Amino acid sequence: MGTAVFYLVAAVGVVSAIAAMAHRNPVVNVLSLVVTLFSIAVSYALLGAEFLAAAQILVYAGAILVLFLFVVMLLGAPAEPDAGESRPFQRTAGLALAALAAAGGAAVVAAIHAAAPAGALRGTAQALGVMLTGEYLFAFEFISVLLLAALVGALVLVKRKH
Amino acid sequence: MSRGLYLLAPMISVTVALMTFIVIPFGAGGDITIFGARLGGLIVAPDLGVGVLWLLAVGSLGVYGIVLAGWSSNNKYSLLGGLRSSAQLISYELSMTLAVLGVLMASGSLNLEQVVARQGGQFWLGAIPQWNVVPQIIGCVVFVVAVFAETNRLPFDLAEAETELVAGYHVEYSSMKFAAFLMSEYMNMVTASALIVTLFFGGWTFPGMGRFSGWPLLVLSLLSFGIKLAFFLWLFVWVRWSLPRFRYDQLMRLGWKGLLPLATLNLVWVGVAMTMGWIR
Amino acid sequence: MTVPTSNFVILAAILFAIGAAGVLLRRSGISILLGIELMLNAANLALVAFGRQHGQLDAQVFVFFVMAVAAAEVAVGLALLVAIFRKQQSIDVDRLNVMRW
Amino acid sequence: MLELLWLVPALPLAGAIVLLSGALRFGKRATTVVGVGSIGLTLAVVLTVLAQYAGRHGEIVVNHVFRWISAGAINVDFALRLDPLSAVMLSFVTLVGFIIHVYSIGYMHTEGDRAYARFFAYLNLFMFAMLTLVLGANLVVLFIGWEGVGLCSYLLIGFYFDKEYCANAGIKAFVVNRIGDFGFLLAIFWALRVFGTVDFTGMADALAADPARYAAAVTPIALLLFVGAVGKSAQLPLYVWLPDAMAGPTPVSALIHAATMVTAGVYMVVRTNFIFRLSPTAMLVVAAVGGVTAFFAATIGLAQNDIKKVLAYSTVSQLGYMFLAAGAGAFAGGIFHVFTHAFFKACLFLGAGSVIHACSGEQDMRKMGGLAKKIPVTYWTFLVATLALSGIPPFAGFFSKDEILGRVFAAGAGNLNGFGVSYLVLWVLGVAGAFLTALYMFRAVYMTFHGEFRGGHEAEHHLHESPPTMIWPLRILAAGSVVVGLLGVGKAITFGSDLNWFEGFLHHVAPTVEVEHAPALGTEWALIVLSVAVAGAGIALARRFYFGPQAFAAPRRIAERVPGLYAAVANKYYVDEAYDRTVVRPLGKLAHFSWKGIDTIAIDGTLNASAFFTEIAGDLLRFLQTGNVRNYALLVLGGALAAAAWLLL
Repeated sequence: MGTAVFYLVAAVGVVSAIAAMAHRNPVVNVLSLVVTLFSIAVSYALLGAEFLAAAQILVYAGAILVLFLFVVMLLGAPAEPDAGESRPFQRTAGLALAALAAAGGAAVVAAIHAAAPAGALRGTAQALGVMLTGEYLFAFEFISVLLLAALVGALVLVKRKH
Repeated sequence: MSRGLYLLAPMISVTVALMTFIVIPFGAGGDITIFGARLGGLIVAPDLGVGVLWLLAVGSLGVYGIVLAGWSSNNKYSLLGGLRSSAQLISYELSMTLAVLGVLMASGSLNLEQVVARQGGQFWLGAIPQWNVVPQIIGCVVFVVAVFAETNRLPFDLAEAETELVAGYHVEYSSMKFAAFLMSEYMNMVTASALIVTLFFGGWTFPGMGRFSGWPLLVLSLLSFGIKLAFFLWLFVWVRWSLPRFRYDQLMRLGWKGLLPLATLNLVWVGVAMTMGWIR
Repeated sequence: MTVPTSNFVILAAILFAIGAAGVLLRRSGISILLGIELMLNAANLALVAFGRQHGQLDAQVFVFFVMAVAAAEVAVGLALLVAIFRKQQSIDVDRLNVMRW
Repeated sequence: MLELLWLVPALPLAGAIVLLSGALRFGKRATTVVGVGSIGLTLAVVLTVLAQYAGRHGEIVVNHVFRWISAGAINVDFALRLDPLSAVMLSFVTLVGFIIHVYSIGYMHTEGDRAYARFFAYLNLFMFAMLTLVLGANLVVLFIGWEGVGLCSYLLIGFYFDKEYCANAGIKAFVVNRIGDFGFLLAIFWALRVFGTVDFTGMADALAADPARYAAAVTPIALLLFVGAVGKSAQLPLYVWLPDAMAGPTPVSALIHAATMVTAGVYMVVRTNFIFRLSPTAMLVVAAVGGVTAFFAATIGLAQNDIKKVLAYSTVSQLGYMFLAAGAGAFAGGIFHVFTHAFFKACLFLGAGSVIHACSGEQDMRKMGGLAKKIPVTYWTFLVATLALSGIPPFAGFFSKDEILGRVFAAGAGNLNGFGVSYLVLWVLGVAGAFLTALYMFRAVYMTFHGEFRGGHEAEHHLHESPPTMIWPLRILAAGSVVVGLLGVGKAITFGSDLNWFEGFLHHVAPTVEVEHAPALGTEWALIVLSVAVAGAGIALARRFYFGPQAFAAPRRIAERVPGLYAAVANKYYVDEAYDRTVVRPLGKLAHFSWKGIDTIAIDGTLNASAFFTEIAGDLLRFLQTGNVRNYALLVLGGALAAAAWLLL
C-alpha cells in the first residue's frame, strides 16, 4: 500500500508543483504549492517522520503560505505585467539548468538504488525533542535568535516612515 | 474571478472542520469487546501519534477556506473579510498553541487519550478533580479566548462583521455553499468546545468513574463528555449575545500584547511548577 | 512494504528542478519566493529520505531547522516585496535594476 | 616613616599633575604654592626619612609599592630602595632641587602665567623622575626615572620653543641621549637574561654567590650600562648635547645639567658597581673615558665666551673626574665629587643666572666686566664656588677632587688590575685638567667681575642685584660649597686617622676597590701639595692673562701665534661639525631616500598600483552585475551544479 500511496502522492505533488510554478494566477500558484507541500508531508509520513509531517503542514501550509496568500491579496494579486520573456537567454539557460539539476538527482539515485534502507525509523516528537534539547541545543536556541531577527527585520522593512 | 476557487473555498472549510475531530477521544470503551475486538478508548484515529499536532496543523488550514472565499468572490467586502481573517487566525494561533503546550508539558504526551487519562481519577484535597484547568487557569482562559477568535465567533467575527462588511467573506455566497460555511463554523464550534473539555476539563472523565466498568462506564463517559461539551457550546452562544464586537486594532492588540504574554507566562509557570514538583 | 529511498530522491530531484525553473523563469517576486520554498522542500525531502537510508534522525532535526530558517526567510522576503511594491507599484523583479552599474 | 618612602617621588608627581591638569591656567601665586610647596613637602619627608635612616647603619630598606611586570618567570616590582648611596643622592637632589625651585620664583617671574606654570610643572615632573631614578630598587624602575629625566630635560631645554635654536637643542639632547639609552636598554635585557632578575640586591647576590658563572656576561653588560651613562652624563663622545642644553632657562641648567640629571650616569655606574668591579676592562674604559673627557672638555672651556657654556664644559669635565674615580675603583670618591659638585656647580650656575639677570639677558662675557661692585653678593658666592671648583682648600671641591686624584694615582702606582701605566697616564691628564679648570674658571671670574664694564652705557644703567629669592639660594649653596667637603676628609690629610665619614657611610653598598700597595703617607701629601699648587698656578696664570691693565693681551698673542689651534679650541675641535658631516647628514640623506625613494615610489607605488588594478578589475567585472535577480540566480545555480559535478565526478 505504501508504494501505491507514494506514487499517487508523487504524481499529485509534481503536477501541483508545475501548476505552482507555471500558472499565471498568483493565488493559484500559492494554493498549488500548498498541495505540493501536503504531498511532501505525506512523503514524510511514509518515511517515518511523523513529527515532520505534522510540522510541515503546521509551518508551511498553516503559516508560511498563508502569509504568501496574505501578501498576494494585500498587493491585489498582481499578475505579471506581460507574458513575453524579455530575456531569451535566461529562459533557455534556466530550463537547461533545471533539467540538468533533475538529471543530476537521478544520477545520484542510480548510485544508491541498490541499497536497502537501514531500517524503520520513527521520527516521533519525543525522539526529535530529545535531540533538539540535547545534541542540537545550541542550534535550537540560535534559531530563536534568527527568528527574532527576521521578525524585527520584517517589521522595519514594512513599517511606514511617519 | 476564478470559479474553481470560488467553489473550492466552502469545501475546504467543511473538510478541515471535519478532519480535526478525528483525534478527540469522546468516551471510554473500557474492556467491552465488539466483534471480537477490544473497544478501548472511543476515538476515530487512535494510532495518530502526533495527536495534538494534527489538531493544530489541520486547524490552521481552515483559514484557506475563508481567504479563498474572500478573494474569489471578487468583492471588496469579501476581500477585506478574507484579509482580516487570515491575519487574525495567524495571530491567535500562536497564543492558542502556547496555551496547548502547557497542557502537553503537564501531560507528557501529544496523544489526547493520554491527556485525558492524566486528568481522570485523582483529586486534590479529596474533592477537586485533577483537571488541567486548576493549575493552568491562565492557559485555559487564553485558550478559550483564542479559540473564540479561531472560530471567528463574536466578539471576534471581524471576517463577517455585518455592520462594516455586510457579511464579509461570504457576502457573495448563497444556497448550499453558504450553508457549508455556516456548517463549518458550527462544526468548528463543536470541535473547539470538545478541545476545551479534553485539554482542560478532564475530557470524558468524571468523578467517581473508578467504580464503573463495561457498558455503564461507556454510557456515563459519553454523558459526561456530552454535558461538558454542551456547557461550552452554551458558553459560545452566551458570549455571542453578551459581548459587542472588537475593533480590528483592539483585536490585534489583545492577541499580541495580551494573550501572547499571558500564554508565555502560563508556560513558564507550568515549567517551574513541574520542576518544583507542585504538579505531577 | 517500504518505499525505496530512490523514489523519494527522484521525486525530490524533480521538485527541485521545477522550483529552480520557477525561480529562473518567473518575473514575479512572489513566484520566485514560492520557487525557493519548493526547492527548499525538495531538499528537505531528499534529506529525510537519506536520513532513513542511513538510519539517522539527525536529518529530521536538520529539516526542522531548515523549516525555521525558511519561515524567517519568507517573513523578510515578503516584507521586502511589500516595501518594493509600495515603492514602484510592481513586483516585477526585472524592473529592480537600480543597483546596476 | 620609612614606609612612606613612596611619598618622595609621589609628591612632586602630584604637583606636576595638579599644575598640568589646571591646563597651565593657574596664576603665579598658585603655581608657586603648588610647584615649590610640593618640593618643600618632599624635602621635609626626605629629611625625616633620612633622620630616621641615619640610625640604621647602612641597612638596605626596600619598599615594594606594587608588582609591575609579571610574565612567566620574570617579575619586576615597582620597588623603592633606600640605602646609603640613594640616601646621599636623595639628600642633595632634594635639597638642591628645592633651592633651585625657590631661585626660579625670582628668575622666572618675568614670564607669563602660562609659561611660569609650565616651567614649574616640568620642574616638578623632573624631580619626580630624578627621585624615582635615585630610589629605584631595580634597573627597570631606575630606567623609568632615567627616561623621565631625559624627557624633562628635553622639555626644559626647549622651554623657549618659539626660538629655533632652543627647540633644536632640545631635540639634540633627546636624540643623543637616546643613543645612550639604547645601550642601557640592551644592558637591562642582557642582565634580565643572564641573572633572571633586574633587582640590584638579586643581581649582587647572584654575582657574589658565583662570580665565575657570570664572568662572560659581566664585561658586555658593564660596557652597555656605561654607554647609557656616557649619554646621560655627557662624556666623550656623546657630550655634545650638554653645551647646547644651555639654551634652557638658567635654573634648569643648574638643576639638570649640573647638579642632578647628568650625575645619573655616575650614580648608575656606582649603583651597579658590583658588576663593574668584576670587569677590569670595563673599569679601565670608564676611567679612560672619564679622564680624557675631563681634560678635553677643560681645554674647550678655555676658549668659550658664553658664561654658561664655560660652566657647561666645566660640568662635562667634572663629570669626567667622577667617572675617572669610578673607573679607578673609588666609587665612594666619585659619589663624593657628585655630592660636592652639586653644591658649587649649582651655585655657579645660579650665580651665572644672577649675572645674566643683571645684564638683561646678556650671556657673552666679552660684554661684561667689573660687575663685582654692582652685584657683590653674586660676586662673592660665585667666587667661593669657583674656588671650590678649582680645588683650593678648604673648599669642598678640594677634598673631593684630591680624593679622586689620589685614588687614581694609587691605582696607577698599585698596578690596579694590571693596568697601572694606563691609570698613571690618566692621572697626569687629571692633574692637567685640574690646572685647566682653575685657569678657565678664573678667566671667567676675571672677565665677568673685574676690569671695566664692556656692555655699553644702556646696559650698565640697568645693572642691579637680584631679588632675595635668588640671593638666598646663592648664599646657602655657597655656604654648602664651603662645608660639605668636610664630610669626606681624606685619610692622608688627617695623617692616617680614618675620619672619612662619607666613604664609611657608603662602604656597605659601594666599597672602594683597594690596591695592594697603597702609597705612603708622604707620597699622598706630595700629591695634595701638587694638586693645590697646580690649581694655584692656574689661578695665577688667569690673573696674569685676564686681570689688570694688560688683560687679554697675552691670550691674544697666543691666539695669533697658533691660529689653527686657537680656532680649533674655540670651535670645540669641530666635533659638532664632524658629527654633522659623518652622522647627521648621511642619516638625513638616508631618511630623504627612504621618503622619496622607498616610501613614495616603492611603497606608495605598490599601493597605488594595486588600487589601480583593483579598479580595472572592478571595471571589467561589473559587466557581470546585470542588476537582474534572476540572472544572479542563474549564475548561482550554474555554479552550484558545477561544484556538485566537480565533487561527484
